[in-house]
Amino acid sequence: MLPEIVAQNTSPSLSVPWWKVVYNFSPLTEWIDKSLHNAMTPFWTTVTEMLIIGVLILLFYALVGLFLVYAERKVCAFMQNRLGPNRVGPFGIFQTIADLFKLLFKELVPIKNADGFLFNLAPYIVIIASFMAIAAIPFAKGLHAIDLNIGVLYVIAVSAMGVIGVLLAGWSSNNKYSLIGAMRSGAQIVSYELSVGLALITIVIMAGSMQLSVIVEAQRDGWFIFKGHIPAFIAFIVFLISSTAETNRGPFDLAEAESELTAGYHTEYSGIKFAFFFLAEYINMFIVSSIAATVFLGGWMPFHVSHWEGFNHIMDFIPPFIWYIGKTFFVIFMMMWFKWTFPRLRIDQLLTLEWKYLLPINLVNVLVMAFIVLMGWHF
Amino acid sequence: MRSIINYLKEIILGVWSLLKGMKVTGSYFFRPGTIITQKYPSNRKDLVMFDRFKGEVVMPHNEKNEHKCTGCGICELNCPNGTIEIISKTIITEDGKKKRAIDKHIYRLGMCTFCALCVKTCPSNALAFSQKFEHAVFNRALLIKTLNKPGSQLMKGVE
Amino acid sequence: MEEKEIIPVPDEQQEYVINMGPQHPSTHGVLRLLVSLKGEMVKNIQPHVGYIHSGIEKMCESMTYTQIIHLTDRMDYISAHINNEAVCLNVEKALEVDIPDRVKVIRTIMSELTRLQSHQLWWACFGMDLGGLTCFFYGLRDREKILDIFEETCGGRMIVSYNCPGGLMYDIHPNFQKRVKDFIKYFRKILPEYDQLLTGNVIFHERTKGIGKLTKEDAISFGVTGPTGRASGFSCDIRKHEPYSAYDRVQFKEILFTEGDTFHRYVARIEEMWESMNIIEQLIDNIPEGQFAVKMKPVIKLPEGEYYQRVETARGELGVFVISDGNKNPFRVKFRSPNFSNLSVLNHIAKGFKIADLVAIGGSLDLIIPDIDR
Amino acid sequence: MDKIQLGEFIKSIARDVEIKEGKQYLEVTVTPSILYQLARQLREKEETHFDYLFCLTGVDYGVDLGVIYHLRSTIYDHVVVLKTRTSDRGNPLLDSVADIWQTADFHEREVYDLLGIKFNNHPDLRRLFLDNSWGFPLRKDYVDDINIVTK
Repeated sequence: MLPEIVAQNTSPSLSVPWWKVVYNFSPLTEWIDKSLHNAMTPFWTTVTEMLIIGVLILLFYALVGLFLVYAERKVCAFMQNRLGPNRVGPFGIFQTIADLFKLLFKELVPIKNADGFLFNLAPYIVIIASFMAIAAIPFAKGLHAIDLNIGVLYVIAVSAMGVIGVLLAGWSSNNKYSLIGAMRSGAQIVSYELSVGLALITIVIMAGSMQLSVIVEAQRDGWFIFKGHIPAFIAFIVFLISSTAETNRGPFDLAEAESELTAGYHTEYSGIKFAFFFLAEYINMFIVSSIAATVFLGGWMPFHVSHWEGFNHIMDFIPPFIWYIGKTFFVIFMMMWFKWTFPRLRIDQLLTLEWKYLLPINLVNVLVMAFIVLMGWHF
Repeated sequence: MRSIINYLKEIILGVWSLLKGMKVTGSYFFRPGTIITQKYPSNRKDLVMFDRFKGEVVMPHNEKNEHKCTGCGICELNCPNGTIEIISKTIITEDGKKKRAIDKHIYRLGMCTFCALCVKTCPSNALAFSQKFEHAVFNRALLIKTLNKPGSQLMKGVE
Repeated sequence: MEEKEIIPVPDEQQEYVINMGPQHPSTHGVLRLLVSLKGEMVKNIQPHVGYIHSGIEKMCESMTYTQIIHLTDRMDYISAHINNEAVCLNVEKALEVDIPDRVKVIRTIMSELTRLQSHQLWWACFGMDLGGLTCFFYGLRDREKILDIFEETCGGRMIVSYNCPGGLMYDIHPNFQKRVKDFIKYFRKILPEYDQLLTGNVIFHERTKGIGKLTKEDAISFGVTGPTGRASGFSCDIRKHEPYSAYDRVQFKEILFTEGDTFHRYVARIEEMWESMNIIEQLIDNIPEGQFAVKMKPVIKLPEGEYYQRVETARGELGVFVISDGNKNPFRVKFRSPNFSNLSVLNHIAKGFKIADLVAIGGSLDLIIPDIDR
Repeated sequence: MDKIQLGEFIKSIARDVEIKEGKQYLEVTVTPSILYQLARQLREKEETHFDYLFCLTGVDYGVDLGVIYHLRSTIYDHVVVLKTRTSDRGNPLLDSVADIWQTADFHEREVYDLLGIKFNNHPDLRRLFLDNSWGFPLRKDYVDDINIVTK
């Protein structure tokens, strides 16, 4: 069943308007793939494709990271009656680039009695975990690095790997604050991974597939958050909360809790190693937001209201990539809003929230969703 | 049953209280008019300090380069932390009398706590506060200032 | 310090000791807490103070009374005006000077404004201690308005130096009344927003309710005063018990709670802000005409004896104890600072709670470190 | 109780006390040996109930070293000042009242730190502000050529 859907959607029919053809990236990627195959052996084709994708993702990664840091600073500044960065470039847009250069040139302070190998390894693990997750995200039709048939599972699994880096960083720094931060982070991710998974499973039940492209296609006639009645909405809220926790962002930023542990697990890091942690935090935020956008808000699918043909046409005209980015940034904005409004939770309350509230709600929610799907009550 | 209702009530009230908080921050986010940041170095021109602002101690001179300081040393006595040092000299007035007068009124800005005791206790109102507030210099020695201008004299009629 | 030999310690005695401070974001200055942990649980706290011990009491012994006033600014720098007032009141009491009504009323208004701005700063920092960074900016935004009032009248923002024995340094600025009234009008609108952002928040409730309980008996025994003591039910408002300046002619409530936990220490301060605004509103339109200072002798000599003056600063009871031997310098000055006693209770109430609670409790005690060290 | 009643009450429970009506408060001078007993009685007796030690001051009188205790009752709102002094400058030793009023713990440490008065039975008598090699700065004979600058 699955390959049929994919095949059906990748072949553009003539009745589709031109922009829909243009907005479909699969002919382009297929053409690149074909011409590479003509030029060299399959092995070298794969290598070249990997390189191209790697470089593109790296660029995208850096750009998104820089932009998100800037966006966060501006958003929090406006919420706090401030202007935020406003010196470097117009409206301070080059502020993060200046910060990047500052971090690049900063001294990497060696730590006495630290476990040197693990200390240096930790930032890479954190950044690789987020780097791997980005590969599976569909940015637009036909525009993703790899369309795994277990995409959802893959993203959950890979993004949870980051905690190993956090634990290593805390343990190897030879700093007591770092260790407490790392331990907190471990407990936190282990718990909240559960909620993230269950919230996504609610939608997987509805979509009938774990493949992200299929999930997006299934939302052509309505986003899952609208299609799935209340359970989908609850799942969305739960996902929002638990993914905020999973990315170690406020109000769940216990691992780095500034007022308690100074900087938590990355207290001892400086320069580019610190920048890796910093960047990974924002990219993780981007990844969980794009998962939320893909699974709940229809990914790159435009917003449609049934029977409003004119409105739907206008919506179709907006490129899918813009839709995707817009939805992602909406979720990111929500997460920033949380962070800059709420006080931080305590570690036991954090676990209480997960095990006493989110998990039971989630389990009931999954059941309800399964029932709804079974009875065919969804739209 | 009751416990389930309480459980749900707890959740709904909790979420409601969180939404109230988000309303506050959100309302400020969408009202950029409430921003209070001042772009300091670029707004220097229209940055006016209050007229009583205690920037630094100065000795006002008139256009004839005259001040009112008689060199009595009361400010030096009153200063809690030895900011002011007065070096006096003896001059001979027109009618041939020997008289104590100020040679140097040394003011160490780096030590001053701006308590205004010197200004308040000066019997001839020779000292005042200026509104200047940018005192940063690259050399600590520059913070030691001589308040009376070179060649200045005591104003006529001030004893 | 010589290095110690490492001796193996049995498991149950092992402690995970962390140094909170002297440079730590939530100790509000250079306070060092030696915290023994078991997991996240706080087992014991040893406060180490003295990092900014400036010997104010020793310095006072070689200074005149007029000069001492300007040292007290540096103790509790957030409620500097009230400290100044304490010394002035003590000197005036010793000399039996009759102070004009105008001075009394202005001093009271200024004290209450100081209390307001101190509580605003505390609210800002307390929010930040709990992780809500936005509170910090809202608190400081509103505090700036009071500091502007101070700057216009006194010339200083935090360290106002507005008192002198016998009255005030200068008269109030012509704009003073209007500005204060504008501020009260503005702040009455803003203060409910504080409640929406923090007081009602469910996370905040979870973080503060039942945390760091201090009973009334312990509060009295530890000498914990101010809003911290009153949240435990210790009626210790000097403004009520020994009214000074113009506090005997205004109507206000003494905020008393019995729970004594972090949440009620918080609420006590929020309520005090409302009360301060009430006091200011009662006085601001009725500032009597008259002199702003009594003419004093240039060199003030207190008659031989001991003088004690208590005032209510934003953090509790400040006592100024002067022993005079009849000279122009005091023989001995002791400042009974509120934070010193409030700090001593920290170990007692924070034991058994988590690190995050320690930060919350420390924030709710509202410690100002120079006041502890003096 | 007012000052006179208080004075008479104190006379009735302790001998060797010198009672003076100060300008503000009732001042009671006692010898170090009976200080602890008197303090305990003042705290525990229902009639006085001095449960709040609001100030503890160490004083160097030039020859003697002394400590002044300001006590207040939160129920009756009366105040008494206890004074004691010792002439032993080398090893001044007084009884600690830290088990009567817990606030005395820190205050006595401060007095020990700045004046060098030691307190018997104090739970944790360490220096508070200064390090161990420092002298006792609030003593009148304290000299410090580096840190004290005089004009």
